Amino acid sequence: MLICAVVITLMRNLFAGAILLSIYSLLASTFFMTMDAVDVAFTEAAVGAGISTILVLATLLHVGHDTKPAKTLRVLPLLVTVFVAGLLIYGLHDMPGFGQANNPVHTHPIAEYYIENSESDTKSPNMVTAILASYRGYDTLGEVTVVFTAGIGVLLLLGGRRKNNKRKADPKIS
Amino acid sequence: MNPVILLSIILLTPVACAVLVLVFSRFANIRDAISLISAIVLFTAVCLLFPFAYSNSIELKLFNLFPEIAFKFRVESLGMLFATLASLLWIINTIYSIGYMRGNNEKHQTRFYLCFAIAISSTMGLSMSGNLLTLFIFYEILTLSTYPLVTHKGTMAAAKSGRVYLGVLLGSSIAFFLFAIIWTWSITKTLEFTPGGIFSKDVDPAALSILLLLYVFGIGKAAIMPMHRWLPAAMVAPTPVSALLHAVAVVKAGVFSITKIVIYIFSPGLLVKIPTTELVIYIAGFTIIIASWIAFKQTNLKRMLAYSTISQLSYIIMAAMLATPFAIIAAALHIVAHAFGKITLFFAAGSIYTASRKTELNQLNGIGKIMPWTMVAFTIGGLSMIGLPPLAGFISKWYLLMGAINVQSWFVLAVIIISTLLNAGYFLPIIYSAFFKSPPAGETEIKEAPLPIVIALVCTAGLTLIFFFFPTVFTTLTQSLKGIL
Amino acid sequence: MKILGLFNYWMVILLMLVGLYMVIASSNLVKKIVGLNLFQASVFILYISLGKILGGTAPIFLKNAPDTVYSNPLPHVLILTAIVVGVAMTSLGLALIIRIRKAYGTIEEDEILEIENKQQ
Amino acid sequence: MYLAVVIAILITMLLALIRAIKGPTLYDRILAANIIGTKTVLIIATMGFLFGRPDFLDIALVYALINFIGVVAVLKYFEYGGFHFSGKPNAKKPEGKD
Amino acid sequence: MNHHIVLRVVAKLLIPSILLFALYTQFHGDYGPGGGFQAGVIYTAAFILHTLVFGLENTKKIISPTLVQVLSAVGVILYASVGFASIFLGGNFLEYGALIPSALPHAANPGGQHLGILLVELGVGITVSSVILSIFYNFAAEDDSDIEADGIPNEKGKHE
Amino acid sequence: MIHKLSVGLFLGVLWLLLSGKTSPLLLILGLLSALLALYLSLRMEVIDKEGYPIHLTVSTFRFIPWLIWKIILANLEVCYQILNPKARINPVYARIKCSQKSDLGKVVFANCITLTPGTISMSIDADSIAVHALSKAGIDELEQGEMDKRVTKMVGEN
Amino acid sequence: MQSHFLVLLVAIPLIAAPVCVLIKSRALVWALVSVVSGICFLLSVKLLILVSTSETALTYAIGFWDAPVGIQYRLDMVAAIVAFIVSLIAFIVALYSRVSLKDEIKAEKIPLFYSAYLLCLTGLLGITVTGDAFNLFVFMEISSLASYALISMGKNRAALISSFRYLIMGTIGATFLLIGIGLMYAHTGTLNMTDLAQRLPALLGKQSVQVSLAFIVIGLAIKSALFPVHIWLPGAYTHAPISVSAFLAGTATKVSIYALIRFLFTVFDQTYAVSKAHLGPAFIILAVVAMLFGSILALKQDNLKRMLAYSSIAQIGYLFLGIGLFSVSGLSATITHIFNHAIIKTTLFLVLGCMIYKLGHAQLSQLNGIGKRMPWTTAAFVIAGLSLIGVPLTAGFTSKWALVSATLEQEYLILTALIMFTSLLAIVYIWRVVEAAYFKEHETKTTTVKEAPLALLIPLWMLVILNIYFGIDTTINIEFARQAADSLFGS
Amino acid sequence: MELLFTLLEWLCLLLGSIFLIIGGIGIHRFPDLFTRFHAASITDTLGAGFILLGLMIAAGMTLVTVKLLMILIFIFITSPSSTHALAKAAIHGGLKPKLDDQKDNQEKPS
Repeated sequence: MLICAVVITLMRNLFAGAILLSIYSLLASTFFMTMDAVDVAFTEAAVGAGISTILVLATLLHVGHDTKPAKTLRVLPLLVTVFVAGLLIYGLHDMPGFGQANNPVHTHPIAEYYIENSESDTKSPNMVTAILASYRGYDTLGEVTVVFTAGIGVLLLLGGRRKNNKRKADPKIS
Repeated sequence: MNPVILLSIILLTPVACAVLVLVFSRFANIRDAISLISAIVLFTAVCLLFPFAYSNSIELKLFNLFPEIAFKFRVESLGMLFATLASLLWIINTIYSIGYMRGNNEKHQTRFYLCFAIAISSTMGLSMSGNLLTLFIFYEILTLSTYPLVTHKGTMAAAKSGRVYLGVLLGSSIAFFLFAIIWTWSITKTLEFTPGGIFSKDVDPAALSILLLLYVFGIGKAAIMPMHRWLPAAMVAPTPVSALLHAVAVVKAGVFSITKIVIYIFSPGLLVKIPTTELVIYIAGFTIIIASWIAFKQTNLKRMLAYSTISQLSYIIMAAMLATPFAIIAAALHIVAHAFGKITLFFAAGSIYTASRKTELNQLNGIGKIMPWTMVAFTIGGLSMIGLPPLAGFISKWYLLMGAINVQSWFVLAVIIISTLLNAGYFLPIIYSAFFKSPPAGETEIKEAPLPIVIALVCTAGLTLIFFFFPTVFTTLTQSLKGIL
Repeated sequence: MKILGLFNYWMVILLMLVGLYMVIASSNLVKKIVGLNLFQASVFILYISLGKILGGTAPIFLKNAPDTVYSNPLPHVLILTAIVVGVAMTSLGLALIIRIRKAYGTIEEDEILEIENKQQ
Repeated sequence: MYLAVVIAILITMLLALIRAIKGPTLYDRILAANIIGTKTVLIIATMGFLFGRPDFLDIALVYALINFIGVVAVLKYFEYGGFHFSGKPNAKKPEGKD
Repeated sequence: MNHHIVLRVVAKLLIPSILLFALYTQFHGDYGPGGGFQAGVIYTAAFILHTLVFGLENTKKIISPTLVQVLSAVGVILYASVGFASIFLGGNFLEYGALIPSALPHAANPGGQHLGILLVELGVGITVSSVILSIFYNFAAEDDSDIEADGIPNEKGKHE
Repeated sequence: MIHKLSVGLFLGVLWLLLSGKTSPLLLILGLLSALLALYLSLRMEVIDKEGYPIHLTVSTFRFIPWLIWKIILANLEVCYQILNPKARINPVYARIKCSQKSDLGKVVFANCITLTPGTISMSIDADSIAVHALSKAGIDELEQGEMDKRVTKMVGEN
Repeated sequence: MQSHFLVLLVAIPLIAAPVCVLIKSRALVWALVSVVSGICFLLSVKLLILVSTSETALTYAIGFWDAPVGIQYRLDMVAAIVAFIVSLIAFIVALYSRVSLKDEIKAEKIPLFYSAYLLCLTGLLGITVTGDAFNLFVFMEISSLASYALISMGKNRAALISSFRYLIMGTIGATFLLIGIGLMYAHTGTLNMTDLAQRLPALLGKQSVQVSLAFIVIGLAIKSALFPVHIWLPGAYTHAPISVSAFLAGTATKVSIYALIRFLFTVFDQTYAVSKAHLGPAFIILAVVAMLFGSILALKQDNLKRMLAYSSIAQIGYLFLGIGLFSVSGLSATITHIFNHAIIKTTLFLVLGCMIYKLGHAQLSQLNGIGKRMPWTTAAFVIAGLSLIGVPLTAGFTSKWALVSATLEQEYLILTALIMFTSLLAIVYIWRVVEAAYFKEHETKTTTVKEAPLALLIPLWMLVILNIYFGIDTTINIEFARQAADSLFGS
Repeated sequence: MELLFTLLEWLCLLLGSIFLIIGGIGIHRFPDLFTRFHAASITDTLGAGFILLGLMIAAGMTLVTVKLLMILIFIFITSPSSTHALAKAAIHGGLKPKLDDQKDNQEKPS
């Protein structure tokens, strides 16, 4: 997976990048499976491997798929990255151990609450759905709104292009 | 009449005037009449309020600007002095303006009267303000409302001068004055003008030193060097504006603020303990000498008067900084005396301009014969500036000398003497050439200025004289200051 | 299992860095978006790793197994939302790219900058 | 045993991944992606059994589906340079190559 | 893509099943993995497949962009109005327990909860599928007006 | 009409198989879902004999075992090719006649060719299929035409 | 019904947004948006009153699930103030936009535009009232996505690239926030802010908790355009349609700063942030650089929109300065300035909108003499400009006052001097405009530009009057801000 | 009986794994795209087939088996289709299969 990511970075051809992105998503969702996050895996598969790839491809149709030859390693981005890396590694060593049942994430009463009560509260054995739609239904409303916003945005940007494509033809000097 | 109502009338009359001027902008006569009438109303109200000035207890609190700081007014002697002065001179200045503006066919007359009225209203607010913040607010309004007056001519030169004017005044006030006010507030948690000052004994003298400097330089209107640059620049304005700025509203607002801060914020007793007071005195003295010297070298009449003003203002600052009772009274009186004298001089300059379009000193030969009223008034004003009896300038200078001798400040004494000499050096030649040199040929068509101008001129010249003979009106007020001290 | 835990987090970090570097360093706008996707995906992995209990199972209630240990469902929910947000962002970004390409004729950031500077 | 299968699938995926990265042609990459896709289907199905939760097969189904559509989309892209044609392949010159 | 026989036949074979599968995912979110979002995506996948095989114009005939736009709004409105409905029925916002009147306190009304979840997921599904479809329509639209850049040559490179 | 109904029925059964739940709510939803899917499919015009060859069901069952057998054989052969380090790979490209008339038939044939490792169909023309094979043997076998015949028979075109 | 106000504040624009898409008529959509934003404004006023009279924060359990289980809405004084200002600005800009959009957006896209506008509003209000860390992220994304779309609607093609830059930066910021929230969650197992606040103090020694704070701060700093990560802002504000610039300048960055305040003061222990994380000095340094940098660049601009954008960067410096002081008065200064600056900047942008509407541009070099042609518009600019400088009796003065007294309280004299200095720079750049407008002769006599239509002037002057009103009646921007700061420190 | 099924299951899974890996090797061993298709198809057919069969045996007569069967059918339908489409696209894209006699130019961009 990591290799995949690195290669995407180096890949000059955007198209290959897109395919690798889809592979990357598939791997990620496999990983989610192993982490018991089935719903997430489901979504990642549908979104990452499916929708995202198709959208990237559609974009490439419009924009062509070659990048300019990669420049030498850029310093500023590298510095930023190194800084973030430093932060993360600094924080790494006292992260709660992976998968331990006594991690705060699992011992907090809400975790237990969800696990114990969601079935009786909502008649829905899938706790993820119960939380998603009921306990944290408001987040999901937000999520739907985000999707809707994206739709509106794309419509605003690309809708009705054919009729009025000359609008941008004469950019004003700013 | 209820003093609070009177106070409200004082504050509102100029505002009402401004509104009405705007409403009747199309009808020049009505507009001018309104200006004149409101000036008279204002002066009457101020006079009526006079008896209450001593009690120092008349308050008008409007609302809280900040939770702990109110927007409020309070009548006290020094403010009363300033208000009387300003309202009195407004009447005269209005008369003069009518003559001047019509005589020169100036554009934008409505804007002129409007801004004038706003400037006066902020002057009233400034003089009656009950705490430092209120004072600051009116100070800023005054700056902004006089800006259009300075740039009245609308030429590039006017715009440039206006930029200097605004830059120095607004800049210094926001950068230093406001800073000082907030600092004061953060130390004392009050900004009330309190007899005896608001700083407690244990305030760090270093902080106070800086504060004092911030105040002195932050009040750019007082034109202490190097904050003086706006004043000569503002000379592009029409003469009534110069008269108002240089004699009544703006510069006096500056020194008035300083005096008021010295008395009610620092208190003279504390002031002498502050190390930088001495420094300010030196700077003021320096300003007096330098400005007089520059005035001496000027060839343009109005610029000469401007530098003269700068030096005279520093008298007041210096007097205030000496912080003895005599000196404080000297400061207060000099505000008045200089106002009368200088306004006369400017009126005269405007009169000459209106009548003959002359602005340079070397053009004035023999003009005294053509315009006798004007030049007599000019002579009276000039002599008052020098400080000769029986004119107003003498009284204030006298008090100042007394104050300086009291604290045995030889520096101040020396400054006063040198500057008096310099004053004489640049006023007397003018008077001489005006009366005793013969006018150049072919200037026979020049006549005396229009009647309103002459009336105003004579009035102020008369006031300069009267002040010497009947100073009680003002000295009683200043005596009550002594009680506070 | 400390090692596996570390492994997970290390992977998250490395992916994150690769993604971040790609976003900042690449001049091509599409690559930026792809980089953002990688970057976000790494955060998803972080969250999901948090929710895992070793020996636990997916948080779908089993009727006849009262003692089952379930992994924590909450991070899953959060990440579902985050994925959706990510795809919304991607689509909007790509739409922008299409428009940029039409307006400027290129999708290389430095070229666009050049054009802009020329205009000014 | 399931674990062994999973590992076997992983090895296959790894091999395919290498192919995807090496290329050399784009079609090799697509092929590799396709292989990885189907292998993912298998791995998920197997993992369902490994974890004792065989009811995750829906996901596997989705994968198979998405994978197929993805590959079709990619091919469209290459063959026609667009998703919008209805005519013959050569009616419009694909932008992707020349 | 009428000449691409294999794809055409296979697509015809698959599309109805995909649609059904999407709906299955939609309604079985409570029981297993799945739910509105995933269902929406799969649902759209069917349409995308249709587009790929039969062409964009044909797909647009089946479900017009306007309808898609309307549906995307309808989904959000459905979700939000479940929230408002529960306010009007005396609960808090999104308190599904209030949806079905019962003597029990709202929190202990799993029936209402279930109904709420179902409706809400439906809203999600409708929005997601229609939004993604609308995005796809817009992305895939043929756009011959093409590059209007000022003088920048359209660099078409070769792929590897 | 019967065709459509049977597709609808197929969808319904598919639902049941996927769901496995029998609560009334879900059954109703299933019915609705099947109808919706059917309706949309009809609008998409994907339901016809070509798309849903329900009529072939029976013959398919006879065909599949044979196909599977073929696949296994072919697989082993290719495996041998892969694993034998000395094996020379001589790919061949040829056109194979096909006797099916309907597109469906051709598709099935092409897919069967592809499905058996060692041969892949590259494109379909009016009466032939271009095939790429790993070795000559694969082509030879196809040219014998057994698969062609069986497919034709299955789709019921002769 | 009153108990539901809290959620209605967000839910009403949320449900109205899709409705916009369904309506074809432009006038109707506009009416709907105005009414909805008006309702939000009224709600926020009511809520502000409720909060100011109640002892504790208002809470609302969405779905009736109690706090840590479900998502909780929580409105305290700060939130109420921010919600008030956001909805106020949204309302006024909505009123204004009907005419100003005519030239900027194609007619058929207007419903979509308004939909995005409402979504942006929803997001911003959602951020202010939520009491749940993750919910904050979600709503932040709603508002961000909507604003990317809105910005890209600018006429100039540079709007696209600006919007894209914003999208990249914004998403990085949001993802950082997400990482931060994730790390916090890893240590506490909860997302509710109150709950987090109870659990975090014990964990502050952990390095990963510190890292989470760092990520949240960096992420929100990006969103709020603090100095080194401000690069998205000038382009975005310059090229967006004017109502969008006005709306975003007034609200978006402010709300991000609000979120930062939330995290620093409610969720984390503020004493920790000062003593251990050294955030105070860091903020102060960056803020100072931002102030200088923004003001100096603003001086150089000819495009007034860009000038205002740089001025915004400087003002954001002020806001961070207030936070960086980590004192009650510093914080209350920030809140005051959030409030005031929102009003001021929106007014200024709306003025530019009037000019653009009539002239087609807002280039300083071509504005000579505009004061006589468009007296009301220019007068509005003068008043708002004075407010920006900090002249008394305008709203800007109160914030300058608060800020300076906060710096003085801790005796950071240099900071005070810097604030004063940047105010001077503000005088210069505002006065350049005033001078051109009033004191320069217009170049071509033939231009017969007239005053902007009333439909633009009325909303504009509403704001101008508020500018003065809040300079005089300081109940909200000083007293309430003080209360808010007190309660944040008390908690 | 139980044992038999288990054994059968294991056998299937084992065979499947072996085929998978062989296929994986194949895509590296084979020289060009078109030959690689053959290797890929091994993994898709027998590899996937055996594994799914093994799982079906493990699941017994339940709905799970049905689903596995569906997956199997699905793969068997889609996999050749996509391979076919891919091959076609490759040809269209100008790739020539490397036949016996054209060893040295495996790629010819059109």
